[in-house]
Amino acid sequence: MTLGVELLIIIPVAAALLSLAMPSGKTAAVVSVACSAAVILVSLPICIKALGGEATEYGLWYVDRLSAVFILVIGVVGLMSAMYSYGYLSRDVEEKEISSKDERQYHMMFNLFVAAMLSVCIVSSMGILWITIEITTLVSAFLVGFYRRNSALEATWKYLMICSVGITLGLVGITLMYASSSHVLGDDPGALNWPVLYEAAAGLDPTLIKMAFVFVIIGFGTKMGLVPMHTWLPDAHSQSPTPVSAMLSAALLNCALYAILRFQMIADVAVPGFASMLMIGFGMLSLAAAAAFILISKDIKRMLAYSSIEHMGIIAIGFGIGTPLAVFGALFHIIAHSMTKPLVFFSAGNVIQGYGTRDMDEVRGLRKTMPFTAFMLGAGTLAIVGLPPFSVFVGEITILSGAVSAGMYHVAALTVVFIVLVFAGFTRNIFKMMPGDVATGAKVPRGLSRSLPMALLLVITLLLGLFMPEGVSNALWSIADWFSGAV
Amino acid sequence: MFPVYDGLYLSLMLVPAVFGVVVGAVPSKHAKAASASLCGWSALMGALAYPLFLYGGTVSYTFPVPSAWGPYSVLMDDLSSMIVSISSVVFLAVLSHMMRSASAPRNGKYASLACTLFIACVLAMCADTVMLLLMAWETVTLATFLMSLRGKNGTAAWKFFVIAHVGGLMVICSFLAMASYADGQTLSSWSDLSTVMGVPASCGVIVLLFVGFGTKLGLIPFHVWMPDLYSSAPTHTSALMSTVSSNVAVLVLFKSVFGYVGVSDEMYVLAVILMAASSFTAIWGALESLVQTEPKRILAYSSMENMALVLLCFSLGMLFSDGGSPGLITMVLVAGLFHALNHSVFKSLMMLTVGSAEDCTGETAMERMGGLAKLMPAFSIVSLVAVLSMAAVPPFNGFASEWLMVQSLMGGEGIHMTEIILPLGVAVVGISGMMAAVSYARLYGFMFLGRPRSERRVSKMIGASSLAPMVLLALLCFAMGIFATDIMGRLAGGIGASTTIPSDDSYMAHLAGTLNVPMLAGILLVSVFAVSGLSRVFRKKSTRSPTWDCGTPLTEEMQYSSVGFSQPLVRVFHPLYGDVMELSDDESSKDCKRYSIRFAEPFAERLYVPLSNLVMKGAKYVGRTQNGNIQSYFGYILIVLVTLLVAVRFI
Amino acid sequence: MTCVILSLSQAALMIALSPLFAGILRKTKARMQHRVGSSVFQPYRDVAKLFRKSETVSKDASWLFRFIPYVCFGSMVLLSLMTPFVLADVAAPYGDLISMVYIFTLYRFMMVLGGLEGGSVFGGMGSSREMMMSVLIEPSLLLSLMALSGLTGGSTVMSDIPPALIGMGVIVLAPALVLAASSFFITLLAENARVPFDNPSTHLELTMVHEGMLIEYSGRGLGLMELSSMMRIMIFASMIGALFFPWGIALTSSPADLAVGVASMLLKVLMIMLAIAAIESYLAKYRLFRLPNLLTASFALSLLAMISLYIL
Amino acid sequence: MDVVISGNLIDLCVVAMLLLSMLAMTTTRIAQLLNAFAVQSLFLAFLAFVVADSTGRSELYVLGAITLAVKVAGIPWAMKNTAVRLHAGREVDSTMGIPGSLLISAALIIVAYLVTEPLMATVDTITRNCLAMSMSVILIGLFMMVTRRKAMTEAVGLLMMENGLFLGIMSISYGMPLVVEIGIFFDVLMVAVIIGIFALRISRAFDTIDTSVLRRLKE
Repeated sequence: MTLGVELLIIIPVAAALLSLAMPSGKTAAVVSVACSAAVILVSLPICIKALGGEATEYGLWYVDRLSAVFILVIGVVGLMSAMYSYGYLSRDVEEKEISSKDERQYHMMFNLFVAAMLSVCIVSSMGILWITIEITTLVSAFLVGFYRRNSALEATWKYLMICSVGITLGLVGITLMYASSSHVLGDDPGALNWPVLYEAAAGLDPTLIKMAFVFVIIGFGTKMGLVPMHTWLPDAHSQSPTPVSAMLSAALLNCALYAILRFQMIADVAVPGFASMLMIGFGMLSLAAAAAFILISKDIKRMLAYSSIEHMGIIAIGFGIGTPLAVFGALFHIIAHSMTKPLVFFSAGNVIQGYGTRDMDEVRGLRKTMPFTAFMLGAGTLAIVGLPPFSVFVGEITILSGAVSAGMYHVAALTVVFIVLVFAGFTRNIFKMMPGDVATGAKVPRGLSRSLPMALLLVITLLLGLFMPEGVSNALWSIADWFSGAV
Repeated sequence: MFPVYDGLYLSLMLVPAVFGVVVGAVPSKHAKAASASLCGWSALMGALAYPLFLYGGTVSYTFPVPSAWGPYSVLMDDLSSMIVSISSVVFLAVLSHMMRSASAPRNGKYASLACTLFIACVLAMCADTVMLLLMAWETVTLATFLMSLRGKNGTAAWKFFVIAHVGGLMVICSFLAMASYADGQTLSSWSDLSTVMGVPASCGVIVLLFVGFGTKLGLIPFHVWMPDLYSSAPTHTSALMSTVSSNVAVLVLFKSVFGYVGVSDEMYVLAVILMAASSFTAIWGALESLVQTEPKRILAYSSMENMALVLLCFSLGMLFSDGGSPGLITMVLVAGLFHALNHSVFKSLMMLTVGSAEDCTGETAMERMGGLAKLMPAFSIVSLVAVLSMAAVPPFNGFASEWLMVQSLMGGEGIHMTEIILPLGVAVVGISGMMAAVSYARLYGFMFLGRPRSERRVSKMIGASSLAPMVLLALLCFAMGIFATDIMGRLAGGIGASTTIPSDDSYMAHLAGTLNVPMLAGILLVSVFAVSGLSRVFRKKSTRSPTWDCGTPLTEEMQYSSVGFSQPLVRVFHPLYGDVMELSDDESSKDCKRYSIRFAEPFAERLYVPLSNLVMKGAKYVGRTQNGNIQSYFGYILIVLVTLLVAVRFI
Repeated sequence: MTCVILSLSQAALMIALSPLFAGILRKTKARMQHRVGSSVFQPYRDVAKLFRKSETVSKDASWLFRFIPYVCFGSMVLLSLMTPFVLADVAAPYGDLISMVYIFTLYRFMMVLGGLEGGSVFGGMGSSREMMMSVLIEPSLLLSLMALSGLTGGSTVMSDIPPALIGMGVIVLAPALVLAASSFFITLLAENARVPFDNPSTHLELTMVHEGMLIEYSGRGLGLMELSSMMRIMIFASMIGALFFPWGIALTSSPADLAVGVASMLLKVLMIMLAIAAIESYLAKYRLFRLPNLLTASFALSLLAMISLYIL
Repeated sequence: MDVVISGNLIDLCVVAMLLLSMLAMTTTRIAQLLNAFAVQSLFLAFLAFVVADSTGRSELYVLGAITLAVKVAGIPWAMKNTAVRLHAGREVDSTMGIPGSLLISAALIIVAYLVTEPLMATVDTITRNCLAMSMSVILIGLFMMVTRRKAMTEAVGLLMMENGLFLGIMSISYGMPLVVEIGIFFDVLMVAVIIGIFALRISRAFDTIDTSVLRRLKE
């Protein structure tokens, strides 16, 4: 039965065109919100079916359990960012920073971005997967450079160039993999389709796969923000409009991760242990460097970007460990991070618009100036650094637990050390902004379109941390078992 | 108990507090009162835990909603319910003092956080699944951190937060390690994992547990946050932090080390190391408390000292497991747990005392208080009880537990290789106990006795509503001293139930004949009141006159100063203090210089400052890689690519 | 019942005799210094006189100031009920070495608070010095008692110790016991403010410790404090006599035993007083900051006692 | 075509591409650089035709044709135009001297040979010898991006990397499925266009396309 996977692309693309045709920026924003909501609605039956263990596969499309998780995450993050964009951009329009036409263009690109990211998760061929990932870069480049300030242009330039280099290297990896699969499968046009590759994985040539995976992890790792290929990330995150930063951090990085995971699953069968080693290595490096960067950052959005690097590192470690427990933790951590990071970005966005600066040393008296934002920022900070009862805590300790029970004590110990450093830097920087008198001249942003997504995200991350319905847990476990080859 | 009632009891205890969390967040004038009363109700219910246990046995309940790691369940056994009860009473007292205290934050959020803390503490003490325990324990840290934020004390609170988080992660790791060996997440099914884990792994876990919980209890060198935070946080936060959350740490540490991991006789060396660490902590706490000038800082170091004694007892328990009789092990563990309980009662009383005194005088420095006993006799009596209990003076509770500590140290003779260690242990308990007593005498003497030491007069007297909870705690100090042997017996029973140490009553039976607090108290009281009664009957004239002044009128400042008071001891232990002599210009006169001595915490100056400098230096070094030059960024990619390719080729 | 009566009467005897021994001490000291000295009964007269006199209380002192003498006296009464004096096993249900140490702490603690009452500089100074000494005394006191209890099988009940030591015979005059006893003797001197730790007969501002704390007391309060301190030295002396060298103490309550017990105990206490007098005559008071050396020596002695207990 | 002849032709093309990469490293003028790139692309297109002819995979003709249109003609022409319009200057700014660049390029070629050597055995296409060459072209392209300062030269480096990549695709698998291949190609085109757009924006904003001014975002 076909469930209309195409709709996941058609709806946002249509919405993109529609939002360009809208009379005002605000109506375009409504279109974006409606589009994201529709995407979630459409994806639900597909994802539920996929999570139940039944993959959807026809034409170009392939949706299985793993993709379902990412589709849902992108859907939710997209919806929240669309809502937040409404208030955020109208404030920019009020302050004459951008025009109403810009706002419409923004929403067009926003919807295209959503479409591109969704398409990453639903295509079958690894070659097309590469194309879609490249498209996400191209579309988001316009969003990153949306404010045509010099610094934004600089960030976009770096983003484009570095990611293009990365993605080119990724394609080398795909080529090498294709070489080995066509060796086994002959001249099959489906030789790049993931299910086919996965079936044939055991027969693939180990040397080729090793080399392919090196290229893949460097190539897509650039996009995912693994150190030392992460260099574009803080620039792009800090210069783009806040809702876009949230999207980049909580959805786009996941897309690249998704691609790596697909390859890792193949590589794990073909060359057991090799991909894991690289994942742990890069994960640890990312975690370490992110910890250092967080300790010295002054710009709030750059700090959040480094925090994304940190979490991507933790997730990579989780998948690298590869036991069902660790993979379960990593999957959970993907969700947890994606539900928490936008919350922090949005509250940071309020601070930035309210105080007119991104420099954390210049922000004081947040608790009295913007009580709601301060509360959300505080809660989000506690959540993102991994304190209970928020979900990131559960993800982190599950991954740690995976490391410990796999006997990788050194991995666990190092992870803990860096988590502590991140914790120290992050909380110091954020809580320094809280006390003090009401800041004069701060223009407190208000509005339901800002507070609602923040409140929703807080509730989601809280509930995810506290409770997990058996259905969700079973679905995640089944992915974990499948991923780690335990089935 | 019947399952239905278990659930009912737990919901009667926890649900009001959950509502309290929500209610406190409502922006309303009555939010604080409403939230605090809900929390009070919960604490009242919590206080019933032990009576209910005696009536109906273990309370166990599984929450209807599961976590990511399976169900949340709660098991309130013998030991947990006893500690929950006492902690709840303490909580209740602190809470009711908070309602009227002038210095307590007025908004509802504080009460809301108190509710959170209560829930977290109770759940941590009776968690039966790993996830619940870890979550609750970390939430305790979180709630105390948020409760301690006040004004500009961000740095102190942050230090606490980071150090506690380090500890929290250590605890988490140790539990994860245990979980990887145990089958299942249910804590009550874990026992004697050391047989599965092997000695090195279980030693590692025990070290992690000691250090992890030690960060909260002030184990050296993780104690640096304590003085700053205690002195800058709201009184009630410090009170709850040093009592209730310490109880949680002690209980969970105890259960994990002696129940879940189980101690085996190969851990001799580890036990000695832990003993040394906790002894050093105890002496350090006592030493540093002598030079502090703020009552709350004294209390911080005193908490450190007391908790170190508890840890000392636990490490002795490990030591004794190598050849000691089960009775002896039980006794020393009872001493530790009992001391923790006692500490929570007398320390909360003392914290409230200090808080009330600060409210009344508006001063935070001991140097500027004084003469409160004459103004508020009832207050001074209650506080005297606290001070006497802390100084381990009979017949109050601190005496009973320190007595048991010394007794078990003395009784441990003849065990493998302990000839030198035990006497040193006795010396540690003796010297740190006495030093602590000195510093409490100083605390009480300079706060309550003598003439007021500043021109500022006491602005308001302590109210009955503030005094009432303190009276309750004072009575508890007395009662726990009088009924010490009974409580020890119950604790011994609890220890038998939650560990694998075989229960052995021989020592306890012997004890009942030796430690006879009621008898001591009786004789003491009879003789004191008989003599004072007699002297009332044969009353002589009594006149009031000024203190002998050698002919010069005495002013406020012409009294012995608190710094001078401890100076002889400081001189004796001089090499250990990190005191710095500073020479500065005197503002009042150009030609004069002013000498002052600053007591800097050496661990902060010599360990933490260099460490953080090192970390920041490293971070800046790493930060330089992000130099803004896109060419370098391409370079990183090229280098990584080539390196990995070559590595894959040749390895 | 006889036990209770005997116990009460031996405590009464101790209380009654303590001024006498204080008088003997003073008299001996005077004779050694070639003075005539006052009568051995002078302390009785002093105390009686103080009880009769009216009291002057500082304006700055609180209720605690008047209360402290009673507590100090009460704790000494309690201790004299606990200590074996003539008969070994009267105090069984509560007479415990560790409790004893802590009751001494109570006494000292109260006295120190008394010194701080009234806001007098002398009081503060006395308290401060007293506290320094007590910190240094405490470990050696505990350790010497630990050695004692270790020697007799680990019991800390006081009435268990004399029979155990006597049962072991003379071989028990082992190094451990001698070392522990000498350490204990040093703590006796320190605890009771004797030379070289303190000079009980001076009121020089810069040197006094014990007297400094009492400086604001007068009349009945002072009388009680003086009496308590005489009782304290008596208790210490009888601890040495009954616990470290118990030979002669009555193990049963037969009249013959009791007679021997009384005689031997009085003799032992007398010997100790003479020894103190001798020391006080031949030594000068140490400088305050030389005292730690002496107390460390005492600590070392008690530690040696512990070690020799196991090694020798 | 005869297999031997086609094999020789392929080898010739590949070697020429590598040589052009080296040549690009030595150029000091933008025009020369663009010419080198265009000629390299020309060889790539030719290679595609040869492979298509010898293996009978007709989709490779399409690919070759597109390469010819876009990379040989379109992009170099557009870039030359832009360079003139932007007064970008004729010099190629390099952070490293020519001898150094050449030495490192040579080292990269050796690395490429070393790492691809075990792969030779596993691939059984007639073009498999090209693998090392394509890897070299990729690495040199990346190295060019490391050493060159101007936005345009960086873009050329990227495009040369892609040439190497296409060479690799052909050398080990005769090309991917057509859908993928065409998609990839248009993607690359899009990248070029968008990079061009942003290069324009940058040159307007900063009055230069020297990327060394783009260094303000850093820690």
